[in-house]
This record gives sequence, structure tokens and C-alpha cells, in this order.
Amino acid sequence: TQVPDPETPSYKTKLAADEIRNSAFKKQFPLHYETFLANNDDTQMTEYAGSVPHEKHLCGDLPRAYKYCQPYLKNLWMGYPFSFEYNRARGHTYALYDLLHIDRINRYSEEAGLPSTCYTCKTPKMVEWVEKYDDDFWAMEFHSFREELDLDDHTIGCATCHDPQSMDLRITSVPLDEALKRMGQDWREASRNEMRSLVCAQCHVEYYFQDKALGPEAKPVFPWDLGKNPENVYEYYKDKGSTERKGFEGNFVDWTHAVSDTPMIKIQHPEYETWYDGPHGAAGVSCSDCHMPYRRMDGKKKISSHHWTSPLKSAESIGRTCGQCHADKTPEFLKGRVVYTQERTWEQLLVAQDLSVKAHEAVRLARAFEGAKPDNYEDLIIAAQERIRKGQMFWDWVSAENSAGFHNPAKALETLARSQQYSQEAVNYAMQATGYATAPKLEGNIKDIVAPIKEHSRKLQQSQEHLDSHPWLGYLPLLPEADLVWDLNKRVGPETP
Amino acid sequence: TQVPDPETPSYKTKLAADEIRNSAFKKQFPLHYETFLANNDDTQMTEYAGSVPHEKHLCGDLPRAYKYCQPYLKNLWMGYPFSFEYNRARGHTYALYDLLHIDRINRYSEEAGLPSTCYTCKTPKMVEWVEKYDDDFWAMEFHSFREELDLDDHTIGCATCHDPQSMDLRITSVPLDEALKRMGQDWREASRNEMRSLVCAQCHVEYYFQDKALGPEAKPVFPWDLGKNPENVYEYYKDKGSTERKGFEGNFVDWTHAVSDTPMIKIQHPEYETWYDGPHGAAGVSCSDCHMPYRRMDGKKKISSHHWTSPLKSAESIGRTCGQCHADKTPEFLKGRVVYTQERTWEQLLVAQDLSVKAHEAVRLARAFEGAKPDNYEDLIIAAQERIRKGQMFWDWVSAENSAGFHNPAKALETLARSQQYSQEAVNYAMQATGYATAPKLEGNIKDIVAPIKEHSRKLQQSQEHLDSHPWLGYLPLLPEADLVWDLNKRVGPETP
Amino acid sequence: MKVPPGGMKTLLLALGLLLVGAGIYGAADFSMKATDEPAFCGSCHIMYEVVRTQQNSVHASLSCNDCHAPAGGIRKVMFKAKAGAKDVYQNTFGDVLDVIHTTQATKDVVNENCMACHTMTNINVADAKESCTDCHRQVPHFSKSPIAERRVANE
Ligand code: HEC
Ligand code: HEC
Ligand code: HEC
Ligand code: HEC
Ligand code: HEC
Ligand code: HEC
Ligand code: HEC
Ligand code: HEC
Ligand code: HEC
Ligand code: HEC
Ligand code: HEC
Ligand code: HEC
Ligand code: HEC
Ligand code: HEC
Ligand SMILES: [Ca+2]
Ligand SMILES: [Ca+2]
Repeated sequence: TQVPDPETPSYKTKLAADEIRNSAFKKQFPLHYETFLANNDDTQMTEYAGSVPHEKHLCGDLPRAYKYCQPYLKNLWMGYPFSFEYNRARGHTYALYDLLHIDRINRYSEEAGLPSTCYTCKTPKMVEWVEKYDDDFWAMEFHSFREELDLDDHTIGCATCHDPQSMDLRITSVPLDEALKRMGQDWREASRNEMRSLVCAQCHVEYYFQDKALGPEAKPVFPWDLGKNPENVYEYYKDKGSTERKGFEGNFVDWTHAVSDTPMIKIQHPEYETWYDGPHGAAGVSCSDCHMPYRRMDGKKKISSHHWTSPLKSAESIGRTCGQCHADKTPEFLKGRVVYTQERTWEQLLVAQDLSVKAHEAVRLARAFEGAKPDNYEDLIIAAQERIRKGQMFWDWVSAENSAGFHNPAKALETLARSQQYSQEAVNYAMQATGYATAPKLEGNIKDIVAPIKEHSRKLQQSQEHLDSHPWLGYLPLLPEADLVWDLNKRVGPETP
Repeated sequence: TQVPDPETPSYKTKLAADEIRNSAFKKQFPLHYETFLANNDDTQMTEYAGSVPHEKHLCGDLPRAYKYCQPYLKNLWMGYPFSFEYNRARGHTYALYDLLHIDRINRYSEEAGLPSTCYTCKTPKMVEWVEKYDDDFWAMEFHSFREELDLDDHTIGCATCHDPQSMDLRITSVPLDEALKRMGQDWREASRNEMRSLVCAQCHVEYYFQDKALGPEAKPVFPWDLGKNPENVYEYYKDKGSTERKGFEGNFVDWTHAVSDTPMIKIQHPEYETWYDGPHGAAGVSCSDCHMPYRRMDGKKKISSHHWTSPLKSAESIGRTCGQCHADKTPEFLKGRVVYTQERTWEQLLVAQDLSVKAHEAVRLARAFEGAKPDNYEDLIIAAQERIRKGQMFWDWVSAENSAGFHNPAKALETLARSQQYSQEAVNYAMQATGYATAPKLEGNIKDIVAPIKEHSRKLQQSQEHLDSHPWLGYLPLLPEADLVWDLNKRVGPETP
Repeated sequence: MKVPPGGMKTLLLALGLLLVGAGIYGAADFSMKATDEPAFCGSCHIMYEVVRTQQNSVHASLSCNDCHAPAGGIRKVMFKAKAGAKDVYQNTFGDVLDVIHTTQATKDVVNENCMACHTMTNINVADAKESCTDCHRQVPHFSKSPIAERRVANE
């Protein structure tokens, strides 16, 4: 019989080289498109993850809250847009909707507060914009692009990862391309197996926006030059800013914590950095192996599922995904092993969270302290703040990573242990700074010392009553009353000159 | 096709049913015996483990010290025989020699201080003794059995794990047999795969000696009734003693720490408890799979290697051991993965160690404190001591476990994080008990607060000069001068009536 | 033990000669087929484990050389002759390694065979990884399973 040789499929589509609309791909790849549309299902959770976009700090029932919650998120991000709204991620088809709807971006003003860089990981429109504006793009006004966008056609899609004509995998992300270059690598020479993870590394990584003193303003950069682990990244950030603040000279600073006055770093979704030296990453198991398992849609040819989601949503899914490599194990067993790691990670994550809160409070008390201070008071406060910065960054590394530890159990737990140590050191320095006069106020359960902030948003910050409702909120400035000007891809309020 | 099931060959030896001498097996199993003698090689280390019996608290060069050391072991065990001598384990053929030579047993007196229970895991003579003395055996005088023993013929050997006539695997350990029974299990019904770990569970487990108020005195018991994890075991010990000490009523107590006056628990080699729910244990990979790989001693037929040691001593060894399952990986890669876990575990182990030391010191200072005390001073000291007990038990769990975390990475790191938390709570309570008056003395590097004790032994404790050489040693009683009465299997001093 | 060692050796030598003969002269259909089957490969105690596992796998109905030799033609004959001669030689005169690992030649041949049988369903899959068994790690010898389930002394 004459059977075709199996080989990497390379296609000759009839699409334009600069095609970026998702719908354009539908006709030629109906099966792929069908799996792509499955990303619209945002109704199912697993034990520790899943796709319902609840508020991650709220404890309780779906849809707004969940049984595994991190009650102090708003406290820990006080003064930073993340404290206004942060939800569980859902499928790629929602990326643009969620970006254009999130309260982190200031929709009450003509100035978004955050730069256009935010589009980087949400739409293949980036290909056009980067072509057109080059490095000027990043600092342009975010709102000015809203009206160009179609929520479905322009959400993360085919052109983000594929050459529209050959369908070969490609990297469209500027920061990834450049980060690889700085490390002497080039994705154009990567193996197929590497590409099956690199396409994800375009987005599922920690990033920061370049300080304008050091290059094109607000350009996204991946902080990998000294290595991809939290210790390396912390070091890296030491000279990537232009602050002249004593003790933090030259540090990169995402924001200054409103309550403890600490120059902070925010970590976002370091999946790739967590995975790469874990049990699977080190063994060459790619993101796509687990998140894009082969499926037989027409009962014949296998295609890569384009429903990027938790593999643990059903026994069938586990069987088809994990089961190909772990064929001797049952889905229940495999799920049990994931949860085994996640339980332990989650418990330590909450301990680290609590200690970070305690550290901010300790510095708050020390800064408000009016009694006799030791000679080295100022140094001690700086030391305490430096440890807060580090402890919270390490906590956030695991908090922001989306597998609750599974992508790399040992690294997740190590990072949390270190976070706890740094935060405890912060507490120690802060107590020392007041000759332990403030120590009694830090005794006992953290819930009794600092209450979790449940509600907070841009709208609420326009109300003095709200700012009076929690001692920590008192550190925030009252925002002028205002109504929504922008939402999704539309102007919803009057234009102001 | 007709291939036999994978069942271990059953033999008909000409040995007596109660044969226990190792030499008796040599003739019929010369190849096995040859691998058994390989246990005599005690010259090679790996990165974190190996067989050179150095002193585990000494940092430096072999043979006495090693690059990975735990400098505070003698401090943490102050007042307990383990502080006199504790070395890295070597091969089974040394078990009896090391037992009869160790300074933990009082060789300067006619009373060993430790019961005959210690023989349980060192010699197949146990089969005879249990037969003859039953539960009277355990509390009998340890020294009284020395002269019966041949160091080679009676060290851990064939009869410990095999029926001498059929060579079927068997359990000769009383505490294992009974622990299984209490859990409704019976090794006589265990599968071949289970037996390949259970024979090791006879010894490579945490144990304690029964309090005489609760059953036969000094009988060895495995504390598994509530589960095999550190939290379960800590709970278990809460009502296995007869102390009336306030706050610790009914607790099992191994010894009272000389410096902080804390009722302590000692953990010993919980390999089995660590492994059973780790990545390998849960997947059914047995101890023997990794520590008794098959070898073709005559170049042809396979036999189980009886050289129980680290699989990482050479690339060939990794290939024949790990390579049975991970044939797709190179020895270097596999070793790298083990070390990846071990590095992280070791770092956290040292942090946990330091915090345990700090906790003892904090309570020492609080107990010596003469200033004004809060009303709840006594409760605070008890609370601090309870956390010391727990924190150090959790540290010891990983410290005493011999794989430096590899047998279960997530559990090892979780246990250490918890240890650190409990010890920190102890410090907090102790500082509270003095209204923070003692807090300044606990600031800074632990090495500057409490020096590691490098030398300590029964002989040294007979010298006042030695006891004066470190503040912590001052808490120990001076021992009367005495010379060795016993060593190895011989009386070396005069008989005293 | 079932077979006296001396007798085994003689038998194997004979088989070895047969194989080598087959390689040199081109094989009669019958011996070519017979020497593909688990029954033949399993006549060697060293091969018991792999026969045992293969017989419990979804591929139980295949013969060993559906995977382990190139499909048909002179290439198959040459490959078998070489592999067979080596197996027999090692078994009779040489030291067998503690753990038998596949040679690169075997890996390549096996992978070709996976692809040949499963082409229709694998058009898109092909070389996502270096080999099919990078994903299908248990096919067909259960290489990640506990030793007690597949390996035993004396084989
Ligand atoms: C060995 C399989 C495996 C590999 C490889 C892997 N993941 Fe995952 N991933 C998982 C599992 C299992 C979870 C947890 C899902 C759960 O708890 O429901 C997860 C969770 C996630 C989540 C969160 C999903 C949700 O429901 O919120 C994201 C995002 C993710 N992974 C992205 C990645 C990226 C990017 C890579 C590569 C850098 C990667 N994964 C590599 C198995 C894997
Ligand atoms: C262009 C950026 C981008 C790329 C490339 C990308 N992701 Fe995502 N991913 C996102 C965003 C943004 C979200 C969250 C969307 C939302 O919640 O609105 C997300 C969500 C997810 C989720 C959570 C879905 C759920 O059900 O909760 C998973 C899993 C995931 N991605 C895996 C992957 C994998 C695997 C790859 C590579 C094959 C990949 N992603 C490539 C940006 C990206
Ligand atoms: C380097 C890629 C990258 C950049 C730059 C980026 N994101 Fe994301 N974003 C992601 C990924 C990946 C996810 C999904 C994983 C997660 O939610 O942790 C995500 C999720 C989201 C979500 C949905 C979940 C949530 O957080 O509530 C929103 C909204 C969002 N991003 C907004 C933004 C905004 C605003 C910016 C700019 C400040 C931004 N993103 C910049 C990659 C990126
Ligand atoms: C987040 C990245 C990403 C996006 C977005 C994406 N793909 Fe893919 N796609 C992949 C990866 C990874 C593969 C596997 C390629 C490989 O193994 O070499 C793949 C494979 C394919 C293939 C090759 C056959 C197969 O099934 O393996 C086709 C065709 C394809 N995608 C079409 C699409 C279409 C159509 C869209 C938009 C609806 C799309 N892709 C969106 C990452 C992506
Ligand atoms: C492409 C192959 C592949 C896929 C797909 C895969 N794994 Fe693995 N898995 C491995 C490899 C390789 C290792 C490392 C150990 C080894 O070599 O067997 C491993 C190790 C593990 C371990 C032990 C390490 C740990 O974290 O405890 C678990 C558990 C595990 N996998 C679960 C899963 C689950 C659950 C999935 C699906 C979400 C999955 N694997 C998908 C290949 C894979
Ligand atoms: C998957 C393989 C594997 C399994 C299963 C396993 N071990 Fe280990 N064991 C190791 C490795 C690897 C080390 C670390 C050796 C090193 O660092 O040199 C180790 C270390 C040890 C050590 C210390 C060796 C030394 O050199 O000091 C002992 C004792 C031990 N294991 C006993 C056991 C027991 C008992 C069991 C079952 C309860 C068990 N092991 C299960 C692989 C294994
Ligand atoms: C009768 C008790 C007993 C049994 C049963 C036992 N061990 Fe041991 N094991 C010991 C003792 C005692 C030592 C330390 C001897 C010494 O240092 O003097 C030891 C040492 C070891 C070492 C360290 C050797 C080195 O090179 O450093 C390994 C590995 C080990 N055992 C593995 C095993 C495995 C695997 C099993 C089961 C197949 C097992 N043991 C069964 C008591 C036992
Ligand atoms: C339940 C089994 C068991 C009992 C009971 C037991 N041991 Fe051990 N012993 C072991 C194992 C297993 C090792 C090897 C692993 C290790 O050293 O951690 C060991 C190692 C040793 C060693 C060599 C390493 C070292 O610690 O310096 C000595 C000496 C020793 N034991 C003495 C004793 C004494 C004294 C007692 C009684 C107080 C005792 N053992 C009770 C199982 C036991
Ligand atoms: C610490 C436990 C232990 C000791 C001590 C021990 N064995 Fe074994 N032995 C085993 C285990 C485990 C097996 C594997 C049994 C299986 O796979 O069913 C085994 C297997 C055997 C076999 C069966 C064939 C094989 O190689 O698998 C023989 C024969 C044997 N041992 C002889 C001896 C002799 C002789 C001694 C004393 C020199 C001895 N054993 C000491 C644990 C032990
Ligand atoms: C009898 C089979 C077997 C043996 C022997 C074995 N393993 Fe594994 N190994 C497994 C299984 C099963 C898993 C769990 C994941 C999976 O199903 O592939 C695993 C997982 C792992 C992992 C990932 C989990 C982790 O701890 O990071 C590593 C690394 C590993 N093994 C290394 C080793 C080393 C090193 C040895 C030898 C000392 C060894 N293995 C011996 C079967 C085995
Ligand atoms: C479905 C295909 C297939 C069949 C049928 C098959 N094998 Fe294999 N065999 C493999 C694969 C795949 C490997 C492992 C190759 C690799 O990745 O190293 C292997 C490995 C081996 C090895 C090397 C040892 C090992 O475990 O890696 C031997 C020996 C072997 N096979 C013999 C046989 C015998 C004898 C038969 C018939 C009873 C047989 N095989 C049937 C695919 C097959
Ligand atoms: C005469 C006994 C004997 C017979 C019959 C036998 N083998 Fe082997 N086989 C061996 C020995 C011995 C080795 C180990 C060779 C070595 O160590 O290099 C081996 C190794 C192998 C290997 C691994 C080395 C490689 O070439 O990749 C494979 C695959 C294999 N045999 C397959 C088969 C198949 C298929 C058959 C039936 C056609 C078969 N064997 C019949 C004895 C035999
Ligand atoms: C001579 C033809 C042939 C060769 C060569 C072959 N297979 Fe198969 N394979 C089959 C057949 C026929 C089935 C269906 C068996 C059944 O369902 O009973 C099958 C089934 C499978 C399955 C499905 C198993 C399941 O759990 O449903 C997988 C996966 C597989 N083969 C992988 C492989 C791999 C990997 C190789 C190479 C190492 C290979 N096959 C070599 C004929 C072959
Ligand atoms: C990157 C991982 C991966 C690689 C490489 C891979 N497979 Fe698969 N294979 C899968 C997944 C996932 C499935 C399950 C598909 C499903 O259940 O819908 C599968 C299913 C199968 C099946 C079951 C029947 C079917 O077609 O659905 C066969 C047969 C098979 N693969 C053979 C092969 C062969 C032959 C190769 C090498 C050419 C190969 N596989 C390479 C992941 C892989
Ligand atoms: Ca960041
Ligand atoms: Ca104990």
C-alpha cells in the first residue's frame, strides 16, 4: 500500500503573509478552529486551577470567589493597579476582552496610566503595530488603540504563533526574540520540540517595562540575563531603574507600596521560568505536550488541540494528555500526584503571604513610631524594606505562577521558604528599629493584626468613606470622582479635551 | 509464548531453619555473597551522600569531616547520647561493629544506658533472642550480649531478610510485624513488589522505645498509627509517655534538652516514611529497585545486587540502576536531577537547623531572665518549648533521612518550611516572655550568638575544663572519671561488682 | 533450573549458525518468519523480560521483528543476521550488560516501524519529538513500571 511519509506538516495556505485575523484561518483549518473555540468555555474549575475568572483574593463560592483564595492580595499590592482587580486567567479567546475590561487600566480617564505595552500578549495586531511604530509604540496611549480592535478576530490567535502562509511556528514577540538574542540564541534555529515551548514563552513569562532612562520607554523586557530563577531576577533588577532613593539607588521599581513605602517588584506568570528546570522541563517535555495534546477530531488524522487549558478537567483529558507518557498510571493517580504537590505549595504560599503582610505592618508601625529610636534607625528601616521587596517578590513568583507548584515542585517550595525567611528578616529589622516597642502589636494571628481588604477598585478609591474603612486604605490618596470614559473597544463617556 | 511469570526462584537450601550465621550462606550463594562483601567498601562519597563514616557535624575534609556538614548537631542534641557521636552510615557489614563501638552507648560503665533494643536493627541474632526472651529481651542489659557476637558472622545478614531454607523474603523485625498488624496488614500476604520495600522498612524507619508505663519496657515501636507523616507522628507522640510535666502531660519524651529544658523527640532515618508517598514510592518503585539492581556477576544470569549503597557512585551504577527505568536519560542527567533536589533541601535544612538553635537560645535567655515578667510568663515558656520540640522534630525528620530529599522532594521541603515556622514561633514566644528584654541578644548571625560545639564525647564530659569551654556545655553535669569497660565484643576494663 | 547450561549453549550455537547462515544465503520464508516471533526470541532467558512485557501489551499480537527489524527485503535479512549473530555471540561467549540497552540502530529501526504502521493517524505528529517513545514511553516493554512486575533473578 501507498501511505504518505509522516513529516512535519508544512502548508501552503492562500493567506496573505501579513494576515492576522483569526477568522481568516477558519476555512482552511476548521478542525483546529473548532478546538480554538473551545477556549470559550470558562465554566469549569479543577482542584487548584481552571477557567472561571473569579477574583483571586475572595474566599467562598464561584463565580466571584473560590475555595482556594489569597485573601491579602489587595493589601500586598496596595498602591498598584493590581490591587484594583486581578482575576483567574481563562482561555485565550478572552484575552482581549479581559484586557480591555480590566480595572487595572484607568478607564475613567483619557490617560490609561499603563502603556500600550500591555497589548503585547493579547493580540496578533502587535505584528502590525510593531511594524508600523517600532519602538515608539510602547509608550503610546493605550486607549488610542481600543477602537481598532475586534474582540474575537484580534484576540490571541493563529498569527501570534504561526506564519500565515506555511503555518510554521514563529515568534512574534519582540521581548522574547530580543531576550534570546541577548543570550546568544535564535528561535529560528530552535528544534521543533523547543518551539513547542517557545511559542508559549512569548507570554507565559515574567516581564517588565523598561525605565525610560535606559532605553525605549515602556518597552517590554524579559529579565533573563543573569538566569531565569528568582535569585537571578532579583539581582537583575538591581540596576534596571533610575531611582535615587537611598538604599535602592538604580533599582528597578514597579511601584512603591503605599503602606510600608517600599520600592516593590511585581512578578507576572513565570510559567516558562518555573517549568524549564523542573522534572518535565529538564526532560524536554514541552508546554504543548501537556496543553495541546493530539486529538483525533475526524476520527482519522490527529491534530494538536488548540484548547489551551488545564489538562486535569476530566479523566479523558488526563488520559489523552498525561496518559501518553504515563500509560501505566490511572487518571486518578496522576491527578492525585499533581494535587499532592499543589496542597503543599498552597499551604506554604499562604504562610509566605501572611508573613509579607506582617512585614509591611511592622515597617508601617516603625515608621509611625514616635518614641526613642536607635542610631541606626534609618538603616534598619531600609534593611527591612529591602527584605520586604525581596520576600514579596519571591512570594509573588509562586503566587503568579499558574500551576500551583506542579510545573516545578522543588523550586516552588524552595522559593516560598526563602520568601518566608526574607519577610521574617524584615519583621526583625523593623522591630529592632523601635527597640522592640512595636513588637507587642505584631503578636498573635495576622488576621487580628491586619484585616484582609476585600473590596477595592478605582471607583471605590473615589470615596473617602471607603478610604476610612481600613487603616491601610488611609495611606491612599482620594481620587477625584469620575465616570467611565472607556470600556472594551468603545468610548462610553464624553470626550474631554 | 511460554515465559515464566516474574517470580523469584524459590530454593531448597540445606540450611537449618534457624540458621543465622552469614558465613553459612556463602557456599550456596557465592555470587550473592560476593556482592554482600562489597558493603565493606567505605571509601567513596557522592555529592551529598556515600559511605565514608565521617562525623556529620564537622565541616572540612574526609575522613573525619565533609563539605556538607550540619555544624550544630551536638548543640541540638545536648543532653542526649546522640551528642556524643553520630556518623554517616556505611555498609550493612559494619552495622554490628559500629553499634558496639559507638559512644552513644556507655562503654565506661557496666550499665550501657541504652537498652538491648538497639540490637534490633543490627543483627540476625535477634531471631534467637526474641525466641528465647520474648518481651523481656528489650530492657535487658545491652553489655551482657556483647560477648556472644561475631562482628562478621552476626552483622545484618541473610537471615534478617530471608527464610534460610527457601530463601523467600521474610520480616524478622518485631516492631514492623506489629505495626503492620495494628494497621490491619500482614506482610505474609504482601506482594513481591511490596516485600522488596518492606524488608528495608524493618530498619530504615523512625522508631521509639516504649515507655514502661504503657507496655513491655523499651520495646521498639514504629509510630505509624495515625499516619506516616511528620504531623501524624507528632500527634502520635502526644500520649505515648508518662511525664507529668506541665504542658507536656502524657507526652512521649526521648530526652530533655539540657539548655532549654525542652522535652524532645529524636527522629531516626525515616526513609520508608519519606519514600512511600513520593514520586517513586507512590508509583510502586521499591527500595530494592534502586538499591539492589540486578547484576550479571558471571556475565550471564541476573542476581540482585546485595551491595546496598548509593546508586550514584558511578555512571555504570546509575545506568544499571536508574537506567532500568530511565533508559532514555544519561547518567549525568539523572545525577543532575538528584542533586537539583538535594541542593535545595540541603540549603533549607541548614536554615531550619540555625532557627532551632536560635529557639533553644531564646528560651535559655528567657529562663535566665531576672527582670519583670509578664503574667503569662510560664505559659509562654511552655508554648515556646512546645514549638522547639516540634520544630526540631521536623528538622530532624529531614536531617536523619538519608537521601537529602531525593526520596520525596516536596515532602522534604515542606517539612523543613514547617520546621522553620515552628522554631520561629518558639523564638517569638520566648521574646514575649521577657517583654522583649532578651530580644537584642538574639539579633544578627546565629554563629555569633551560639558557637557550634565541635568536640563532645562521654570522655570529654568527664572534664570540667571541657564543660567550661562553651556556655551551653555548662548546663551538663560533670561525669565521674572512668575508663572504657567495654568495646566492640570484648570487655576492655576490669569487672566491677 | 529448566535447561542444563551446557545444553543451552549447544542449542544457542546451533541457532547462531542458523541465523548467520540465513544472513549469508538469504532466507527461506519459513526460518525468516520463525526467527521473528516471540517464541524464538524468548528461547533466550535474557529475552524473557521483554517477551513477557510485550505479551502483556497492546502489541501482543505482533512479532518482535515487526518492530525490531527493517520491514522486508535484503535490508531485513542483513539486519537480522547481524543482530542475531551479536545476540548469540554475546549470550554464549560474552558478558551481557547488567541492563540491556538498545543500540542506536535498533532505535532507528523501531521508530521507522512505529511510523510505518501508524502513518495514517500520525501525519501531523511525525517528529514532534525525536522518537515516538518520547511520548509513548511504555510501548511496549513497560519501561517505567516497578521492577518486580517485569524483571527477576536468573534471567
Ligand atoms: C507535564 C505537563 C505539563 C507541562 C510540560 C506544562 N504544564 Fe502547564 N499545567 C500542567 C498542570 C497539571 C497544571 C495544573 C492544572 C490544574 O491544577 O488544574 C498546569 C497549569 C498551567 C496553567 C494554569 C491553567 C489554569 O487552569 O489556570 C498555565 C497557564 C500553564 N500550565 C501553562 C504552561 C506553560 C506556558 C508551560 C510551558 C512553559 C507549561 N504549562 C508546561 C501541566 C503541564
Ligand atoms: C500572546 C500571548 C500568549 C501566548 C503566545 C500564549 N498565551 Fe496562554 N494565555 C495568555 C493570556 C493573556 C491568557 C489569559 C486570558 C484571559 O484570562 O483573558 C492565557 C491563558 C492561558 C491558560 C489558562 C486557560 C484556562 O482555561 O484557564 C493556559 C492553560 C494557557 N494560556 C496556556 C498556554 C500555552 C500552553 C501556550 C503555548 C502553546 C500559550 N498559553 C501561549 C497569553 C498567551
Ligand atoms: C509578556 C506577556 C504579557 C504582558 C506584557 C502583559 N500580559 Fe496580561 N497576561 C499574560 C498572560 C500569560 C496571562 C495569563 C496568565 C495569568 O493570568 O497569570 C495574562 C493575563 C491577563 C489578564 C487576565 C487575568 C487577570 O490578570 O485578571 C489581564 C486582564 C491582563 N493580563 C492584563 C494585562 C495588562 C493590563 C498588561 C499591561 C500592564 C498586561 N496584561 C501585560 C501575559 C502578559
Ligand atoms: C499559542 C500558540 C498557538 C496559537 C495561538 C495557534 N497555534 Fe496552531 N499550533 C501551535 C503549536 C505549538 C502547534 C504544534 C506544532 C508542532 O508540533 O510543530 C500548532 C500546530 C498547528 C497546526 C499543525 C497541525 C497540528 O495540528 O499539529 C495547524 C494547522 C495549526 N496549528 C493551526 C492553527 C490555527 C488555525 C490557529 C488559530 C485558530 C492556531 N493554530 C493558533 C501553537 C499555536
Ligand atoms: C511527553 C511526555 C510527558 C507528558 C505528556 C507528561 N509527563 Fe509526567 N513525566 C514525564 C517525564 C519524562 C518525567 C520525569 C521522570 C521520568 O523520566 O520518568 C515525568 C515525571 C512526572 C511526575 C513525577 C514528578 C513530580 O512532579 O512529582 C509526575 C507526578 C508526572 N510526571 C505527572 C504528569 C501529569 C499529571 C501529566 C499531565 C498533565 C504529565 N505528567 C504529562 C513525561 C511526561
Ligand atoms: C528511585 C530510586 C530510589 C528509591 C525507590 C529509593 N532510593 Fe534510597 N536513594 C536513592 C538515591 C538517588 C539516593 C541518594 C544517594 C546519593 O546522594 O548519593 C538514596 C539514598 C539512600 C540512602 C543513603 C545512602 C548513602 O549513601 O548514605 C539510604 C539509606 C536509602 N536511600 C535507603 C532507601 C530505602 C530504605 C528506600 C525505600 C524505603 C529507598 N532508599 C528507596 C534512590 C532511591
Ligand atoms: C536489620 C536492619 C536493616 C535492614 C533490614 C536494612 N538496613 Fe540498610 N542499614 C542498616 C544499618 C544499621 C546501616 C548502617 C550501618 C553502619 O553504618 O554501621 C544501614 C545502611 C544502609 C545504607 C548506606 C550504605 C552506604 O554505603 O552508606 C543503605 C543505602 C541501606 N542501608 C539500604 C538498605 C536497603 C535498600 C534495605 C532493604 C533492601 C536495607 N537497607 C535493609 C540497617 C538495615
Ligand atoms: C528500627 C531500626 C533501628 C533501631 C531500633 C536502631 N537503629 Fe541504629 N541504625 C538503623 C539504621 C537504618 C541505620 C542506618 C541509617 C542511618 O545511620 O541513619 C542505623 C545506624 C546506626 C549507626 C551507624 C551510624 C551512626 O549513627 O553513627 C549506629 C552506631 C547505630 N545505628 C546505633 C544504634 C543504637 C545505639 C541504637 C539504640 C539506641 C540503635 N542504633 C537502634 C536502624 C536502627
Ligand atoms: C536487607 C535485606 C536482605 C538481606 C540482608 C539479604 N537479602 Fe537476599 N534479597 C533481598 C531482596 C529484597 C531480594 C529480591 C527478592 C525479590 O525480588 O523477590 C533478595 C534476593 C535474594 C536471592 C534471590 C535471587 C536474586 O538474586 O534475586 C538470593 C539467593 C539471596 N537474596 C541471597 C541472599 C544471601 C546469601 C544473603 C546474605 C549474604 C542475603 N540474600 C541477604 C534482601 C536481602
Ligand atoms: C523501577 C522504575 C524506576 C527506577 C529504578 C527509577 N525510577 Fe525514577 N521514576 C520512575 C517513575 C515511575 C517516576 C514517576 C514519573 C513517571 O511515572 O515517569 C520517576 C520519576 C523520576 C524523577 C522525577 C521526579 C523527581 O524526583 O524529580 C527523577 C528525577 C527520577 N525519577 C530519577 C531517578 C533516579 C536518579 C533513579 C536511580 C537512582 C531512578 N529515578 C530510578 C521510575 C523509576
Ligand atoms: C511495538 C513495537 C515493539 C515490539 C512488538 C517489540 N519491541 Fe522490543 N522494543 C521496542 C521499543 C520501542 C524499545 C525501546 C527502544 C528505546 O527507546 O530504547 C524496545 C526495546 C527492546 C529491547 C532492549 C531492552 C529494553 O528494555 O530497552 C529488547 C531486548 C527488545 N526490545 C526485545 C524485544 C523482543 C524479544 C520482542 C518480542 C517479544 C520485542 N522486543 C517486541 C519496541 C517493540
Ligand atoms: C541467543 C539468545 C538470544 C536470542 C534468541 C535473542 N536475543 Fe536479543 N539479546 C541477547 C543478548 C545476550 C543481548 C545483549 C547484547 C549486548 O549486551 O550487547 C540481546 C540484546 C538485544 C537487543 C538490544 C541490543 C540492540 O541490538 O539494540 C534487542 C533489541 C534484542 N536483543 C532483540 C531480540 C529479538 C527481536 C530477538 C528475536 C528475533 C532476539 N533478541 C533473540 C540474546 C538473545
Ligand atoms: C506492525 C505494525 C505495528 C508497529 C510496528 C507498531 N504498532 Fe502500535 N499498534 C499496532 C496495532 C495493530 C495497534 C492496535 C492494537 C489494539 O488496539 O489491539 C497498535 C496500537 C498502538 C497504540 C495504541 C495503544 C492504546 O493504548 O490504545 C499506540 C500508542 C501505539 N500502537 C504506538 C506504537 C509505537 C510507539 C510503536 C513503535 C515503538 C508502534 N506502535 C509500533 C501496530 C503496530
Ligand atoms: C508529543 C507527543 C506525541 C508524540 C511524539 C507521538 N504521539 Fe502518539 N499520541 C499522542 C497523544 C496525545 C495521543 C492521544 C490522542 C487521543 O487520544 O486523542 C496519541 C495517540 C497515539 C496512538 C493511538 C491511536 C491514535 O492514533 O489516536 C497511536 C497508535 C500513536 N499515538 C502512535 C504514535 C507514533 C507511531 C508516533 C511516532 C511517529 C507517535 N505516536 C508520536 C502523543 C504523541
Ligand atoms: Ca514583572
Ligand atoms: Ca525516634
